[in-house]
Amino acid sequence: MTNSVELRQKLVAAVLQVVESHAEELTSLDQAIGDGDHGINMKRGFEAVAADAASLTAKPWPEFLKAVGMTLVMKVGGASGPLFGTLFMTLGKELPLEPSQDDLVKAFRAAIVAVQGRGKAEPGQKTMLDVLIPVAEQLEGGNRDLDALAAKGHAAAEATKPIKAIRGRASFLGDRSIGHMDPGARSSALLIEAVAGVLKEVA
Amino acid sequence: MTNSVELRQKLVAAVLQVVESHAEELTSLDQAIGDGDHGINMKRGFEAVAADAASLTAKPWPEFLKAVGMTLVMKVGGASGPLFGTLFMTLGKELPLEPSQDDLVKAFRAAIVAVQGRGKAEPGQKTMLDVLIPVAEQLEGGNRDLDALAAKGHAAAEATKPIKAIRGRASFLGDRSIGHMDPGARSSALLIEAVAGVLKEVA
Amino acid sequence: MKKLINAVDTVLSETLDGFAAAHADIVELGEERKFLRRKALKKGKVALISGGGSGHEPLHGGFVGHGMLDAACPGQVFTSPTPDQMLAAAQAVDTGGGVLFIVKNYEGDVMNFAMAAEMAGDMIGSPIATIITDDDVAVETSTYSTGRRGVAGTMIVERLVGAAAEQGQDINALQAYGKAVNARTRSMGVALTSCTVPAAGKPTFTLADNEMEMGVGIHGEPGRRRVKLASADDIAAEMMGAITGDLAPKPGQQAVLLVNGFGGTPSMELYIMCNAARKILAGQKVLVARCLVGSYVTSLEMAGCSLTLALVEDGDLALWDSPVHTAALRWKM
Amino acid sequence: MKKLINAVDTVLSETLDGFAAAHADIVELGEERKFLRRKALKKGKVALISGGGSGHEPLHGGFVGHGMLDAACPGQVFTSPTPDQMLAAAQAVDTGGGVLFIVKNYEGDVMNFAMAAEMAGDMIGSPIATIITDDDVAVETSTYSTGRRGVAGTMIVERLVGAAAEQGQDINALQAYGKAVNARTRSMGVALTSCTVPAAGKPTFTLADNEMEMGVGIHGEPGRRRVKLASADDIAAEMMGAITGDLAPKPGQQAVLLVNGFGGTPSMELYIMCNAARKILAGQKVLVARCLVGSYVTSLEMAGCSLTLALVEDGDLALWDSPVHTAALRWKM
Ligand SMILES: Nc1ncnc2c1ncn2[C@@H]1O[C@H](COP(=O)(O)OP(=O)(O)O)[C@@H](O)[C@H]1O
Ligand SMILES: Nc1ncnc2c1ncn2[C@@H]1O[C@H](COP(=O)(O)OP(=O)(O)O)[C@@H](O)[C@H]1O
Ligand SMILES: [Mg+2]
Ligand SMILES: [Mg+2]
Ligand SMILES: [Mg+2]
Ligand SMILES: [Mg+2]
Repeated sequence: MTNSVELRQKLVAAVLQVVESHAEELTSLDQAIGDGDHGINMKRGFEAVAADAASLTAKPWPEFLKAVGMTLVMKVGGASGPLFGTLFMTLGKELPLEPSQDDLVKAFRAAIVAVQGRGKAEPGQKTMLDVLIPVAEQLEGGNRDLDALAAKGHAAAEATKPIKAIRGRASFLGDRSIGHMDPGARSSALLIEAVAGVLKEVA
Repeated sequence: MTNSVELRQKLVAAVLQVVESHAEELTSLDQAIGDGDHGINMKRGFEAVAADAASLTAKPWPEFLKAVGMTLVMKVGGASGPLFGTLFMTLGKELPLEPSQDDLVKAFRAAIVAVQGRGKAEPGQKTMLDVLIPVAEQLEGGNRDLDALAAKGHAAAEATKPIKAIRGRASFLGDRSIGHMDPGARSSALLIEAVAGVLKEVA
Repeated sequence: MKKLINAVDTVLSETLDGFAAAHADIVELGEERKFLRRKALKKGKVALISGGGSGHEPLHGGFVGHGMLDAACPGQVFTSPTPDQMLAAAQAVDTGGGVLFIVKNYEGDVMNFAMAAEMAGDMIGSPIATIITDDDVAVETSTYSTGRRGVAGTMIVERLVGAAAEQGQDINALQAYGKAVNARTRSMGVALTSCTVPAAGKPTFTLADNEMEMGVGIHGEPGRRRVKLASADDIAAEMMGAITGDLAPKPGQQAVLLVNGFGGTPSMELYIMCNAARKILAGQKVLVARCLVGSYVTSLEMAGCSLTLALVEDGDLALWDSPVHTAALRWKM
Repeated sequence: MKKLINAVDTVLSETLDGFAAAHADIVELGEERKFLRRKALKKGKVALISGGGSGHEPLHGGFVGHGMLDAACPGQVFTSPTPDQMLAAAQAVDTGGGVLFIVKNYEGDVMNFAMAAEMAGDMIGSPIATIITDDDVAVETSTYSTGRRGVAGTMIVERLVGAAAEQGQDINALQAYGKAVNARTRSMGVALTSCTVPAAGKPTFTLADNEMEMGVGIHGEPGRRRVKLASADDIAAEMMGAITGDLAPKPGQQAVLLVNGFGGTPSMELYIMCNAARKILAGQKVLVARCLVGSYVTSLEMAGCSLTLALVEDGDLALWDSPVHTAALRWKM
C-alpha cells in the first residue's frame, strides 16, 4: 500500500481532476435551477487546494482534512463553500491520526451532521445531503465495496431529479425545480467516485 | 377646375397619404444611414398638418403655405423639420394670392435657396437638395409636364445612392453611406409625386 | 458573450481597481482586494459591513462611505464572499463600536457571514451582530424553505441604518432598527432578458422574444412564473399588488419608492415604470415621500427592473435626508 | 422589441411625467411637456437651456437644477426638439440675464435652436447666445462636412458653464468659457449592440455576435468602422489614442475623465474600461483629477461606452467641485 502522503497527493489530484473535467456540467446544472456558478466555485476551491498540495499533504490526516476544509471555506464562497468546507473540516476534527475504516464511517456521519447544522437542511430537500446521507447509510449498513459506494452516490444524485427543492437557490423555483438534478448532489457524487477510485487503486 | 380651398384640401390629404404609406420605408432608409426616425418625423408633421386641415386650407395660398411650414417646423423636429418647414414657409412668402405657373417655379427656387441657407448644404452632398434642385431645374427648363416632374424626382432620389454623404447624419458614415438612398431625397420625391398627382387630377 | 472585459478571470479584480481609482476620495481597496473600505473612519461608530456576490453593482461597494457602509466584501460574480474577507474588513474598520453585518438572505451569504462571525473570536475585539434582509415578495414564504431573498430593499436598509450609525446609535439599537426597516420593506422584480456570468460564458436562462420572467431574483433566478410580455402598467400592477398586498399600507401612509434597473434597462423605461407605480400608489393613497429611480441593485446586464416600497415611520425621513457620500448615492456633502 | 412601455406613442410623455414626479423637489414640467425647468430660479443669472432628442437620459433633463441647466427641451426619441419648445423654455426661465443655448452638433439640433433664436424677437427680452458642442473624435473633420458630433462631453460643458453661471458670470463670458471647455474636450464611443427606437420597433443596426462598432455615435449611428470584438484594454487604447492624439495633452496635464455607459452596459464593465483608460493616461503622464463613471449620455439600451477626456485649466476644478443638485449629478447640496 502507498504511504499516506502519497495517498493524500493522489486524492488531491483525483478530486481536482474530476471537478475540473465536470466544471462546465456542474455550472450548466446550476444554470438550470440556480445561479450558474457551482462548477466555477468548485473549480476555484479545488484548484486552491491543489495549488497548496505540497504543504497540505505533508500534514497528517486530521490536519490535512481540516486545512482542505478551511481552504474550501476561504476559496469557494457561495453556499457550497461553507458546506463542503464544513464537511472536510469536521472529517479532520473527528478522525484519529491513523484512521480505521470504522473511524472513517463514523467521521463521515459526524461531518454530515455538521453540514446539516450549517445549512439547516434535511434530506429530501434537493441538496448535497441527498447524496451524502444515502452513501453514509450504505457504509453504516456494512457495504463497504468502493464501486458500490460510487454507484450509490450517482444513483442518489439521479434521484434528486424528481424532488421539489426546499433549500438552496433552487427552492425559489418551486415546482419548476422538479426534473433537474441538484448541482451539489452531482458534485458530491463525483467527489465520492473520485475518492473511491483512489482508495480502490491503492487497496 | 376645383376651387382653391378644395385643392388645398386635396393636397393636404394626398401628402398625408403618401407620407403615412411610406413612413416605414423612410424609417428603414434612415436606419441604414441615419438614426431611424425620418418616417416617424414626417408622419408626425403631416399628421399635425392634416389635423389642422380645416383651418389651414381656409387660408389663402401664401398664408396656407406659411402655416403648413410653421406646423412642420413645430412638429417634425430633427433636420427635416426646419428644412421642409423652411421650404413651405418660403413658398408662402414668395407666392402671390393667385399664383401663376411662373410664380410657382420662381417661388420653388427661392424656397430651395432658403433651404440651402438653413442647412448650409450644396447639391451633391446626398440630401433632399439632390431631388429638389433637379426638379426645379427641369421646371425652369420649361418642362412642366407633371408626370415628368414626378419621374424626375424619383430618378434624382435614386441617383443619391452612389453619392458619399457630406451633410446630415449619413455623413458620419463616410464611404459606408455609398449605395443607400438618402431618406430625405426619397421623401422629397414622394411629396413631389403626390403634389403632381393632385395637380394633374384637377388640371 | 459580448462584454467589455479583458479576461474572464480578471473581471472582478479590474472592476475593483477601476472602482477604487475612480472613487479614491471616499474608498480604499483592502489587501488582496478582500474588501472596499471607507477612507475616513469615525472612532467609536458602529462599523457597518455588507457584501455579497459581485454583479449587483453599485451594491455594495458603491454604498461605502459617509452615511452608509464602512466596508463591502465583494465575492466572485453571483457568489457570496468568503469569511476571510469579512474578517479582514472587520479588522480594518472596527473602531471599537462593534461590527454590524448586513446580509442578503441567501444561504451562501448567510453561512459565510455566520462563519466569519464565529471565527472572529479574538481577532475582532468588538461585538458582532447581523441583520438579514429578505424583502423579495416574489418568493412565497414557507416554514421549510430558505425564505425570501434579499434584493433591492437592502440598499434602503443600508442607507437608513448607515445614517443612524453616523448619528452614534449603538449596535443593539442599529440591529433592531435595521430589522424593523427590513420588515416594512418589500420588493419584486421582472426580467426581460437574461444575464451572462462571465465565467459561465452563456446566458443563465433564456426568454423568448415575447416572454418575461415575473418575480425574477437578482441573479437571474426564476421567479413566480414565465409569462407573456405585458405593458408597463400591467407589470407595475402585478408587482405593486404583491408588495402592497403583503405590506398592507394604510391610506395616508408615507413611503420611499425605489424603481431599480437591473443593469440593461435604460432610464426612460425606469421612469415609465416609476410613473406607473406612482399612479397605483396614489390610488391606494400611499404617499411617496422620497423616490429613487436608477440602477442600484443590478444583475449584470439583465434587462428589467424591480419595484421596492419601504413604509416609513417617524424619524426615517430625517435619516434618509441626512448627508450621504458614497460612489452611488450622494447628497448634502 | 422588448421594452417596459405602455405604448410607443406615450413613451416620451410617460417618461417625462415619471421623471418630473420623481424629482419634484428640483424640476417642473412645462406646459404641453415642452420643457423641464428648474424649480427655483435665480434672478439675473444667465439661463442655461439645452435639449435634444430623447433617448439619451439622463442628458439633458437629469442635469436641470442648481449648478447646471435651467431648462431642457426633450425632443422625440433621437429627434431634435422644435423651436416652440426652446421659446417656451426661454420664456419660463429667463430672469433678465440672457439665455444661453447649449446645443450638440447635429444639423437637426443646430437648425431648430437657430430657428428658435431667430423667432425669439420680442418674446424674449434678453439676449440669446449659443454654444455648440462637438467633442466626438470618431468623426474625421473636413471643411465640407457637418463636423463632429456633440456627445458625452456635452455634460462636462453643461456642468462647468452651469457652475460659472451660478457664480454670476455674464452671457458673453459664459459663451466664451463654454466654447473653450468644448475645445479641450474629446470623446469616442464603441457599441456592442444596437438600440431600438420605440416608434421604429426594430434595431437601428445589427452587429454579429463577435462584432463591435468602433466610433459609434449616440444614436446608434455608425462610426469609424465595424470590427471584431476586442479586449477592454485594446478598445480603450484605440479610443484614448484617438482622443489624446487630437488633444495632445502635455505630461503633467490635469484632466477630467468620463467613462460613460450607453444604457445597456453594466457598472462592472464601465469600471473595467475606467481601469484600462487610467492605465493609458498614466502612461502619458496625464493626471486624472476627477473621474465620473456611469451612464450619463446614453443611446437607449445600447451596450457599449464612450470615453471622454476634458483637459482642465485654472479654475475649472473649483467650478467642477462647486455645489450641484440635479437628478443625475449631485454633490455638496
Ligand atoms: N442549506 C443547504 N444545505 C445543504 N446543501 C445546500 C444548501 N444550500 C445549497 N446547498 C447545495 O449547494 C449547491 C449550490 O452550490 P453553489 O452553486 O456553489 O452555491 P450558490 O447556491 O450560493 O450559488 C446546491 O446545489 C445544493 O446542493
Ligand atoms: N444640412 C442639410 N441640408 C439639407 N438636407 C439635409 C441636411 N441635413 C439633413 N438633411 C436631410 O434630412 C434627412 C434626415 O431627416 P430626419 O431623419 O428627419 O432628421 P435627423 O437627421 O435629424 O434624424 C436627410 O436624409 C437629408 O435628406
Ligand atoms: Mg450557484
Ligand atoms: Mg433621422
Ligand atoms: Mg452563487
Ligand atoms: Mg433624428
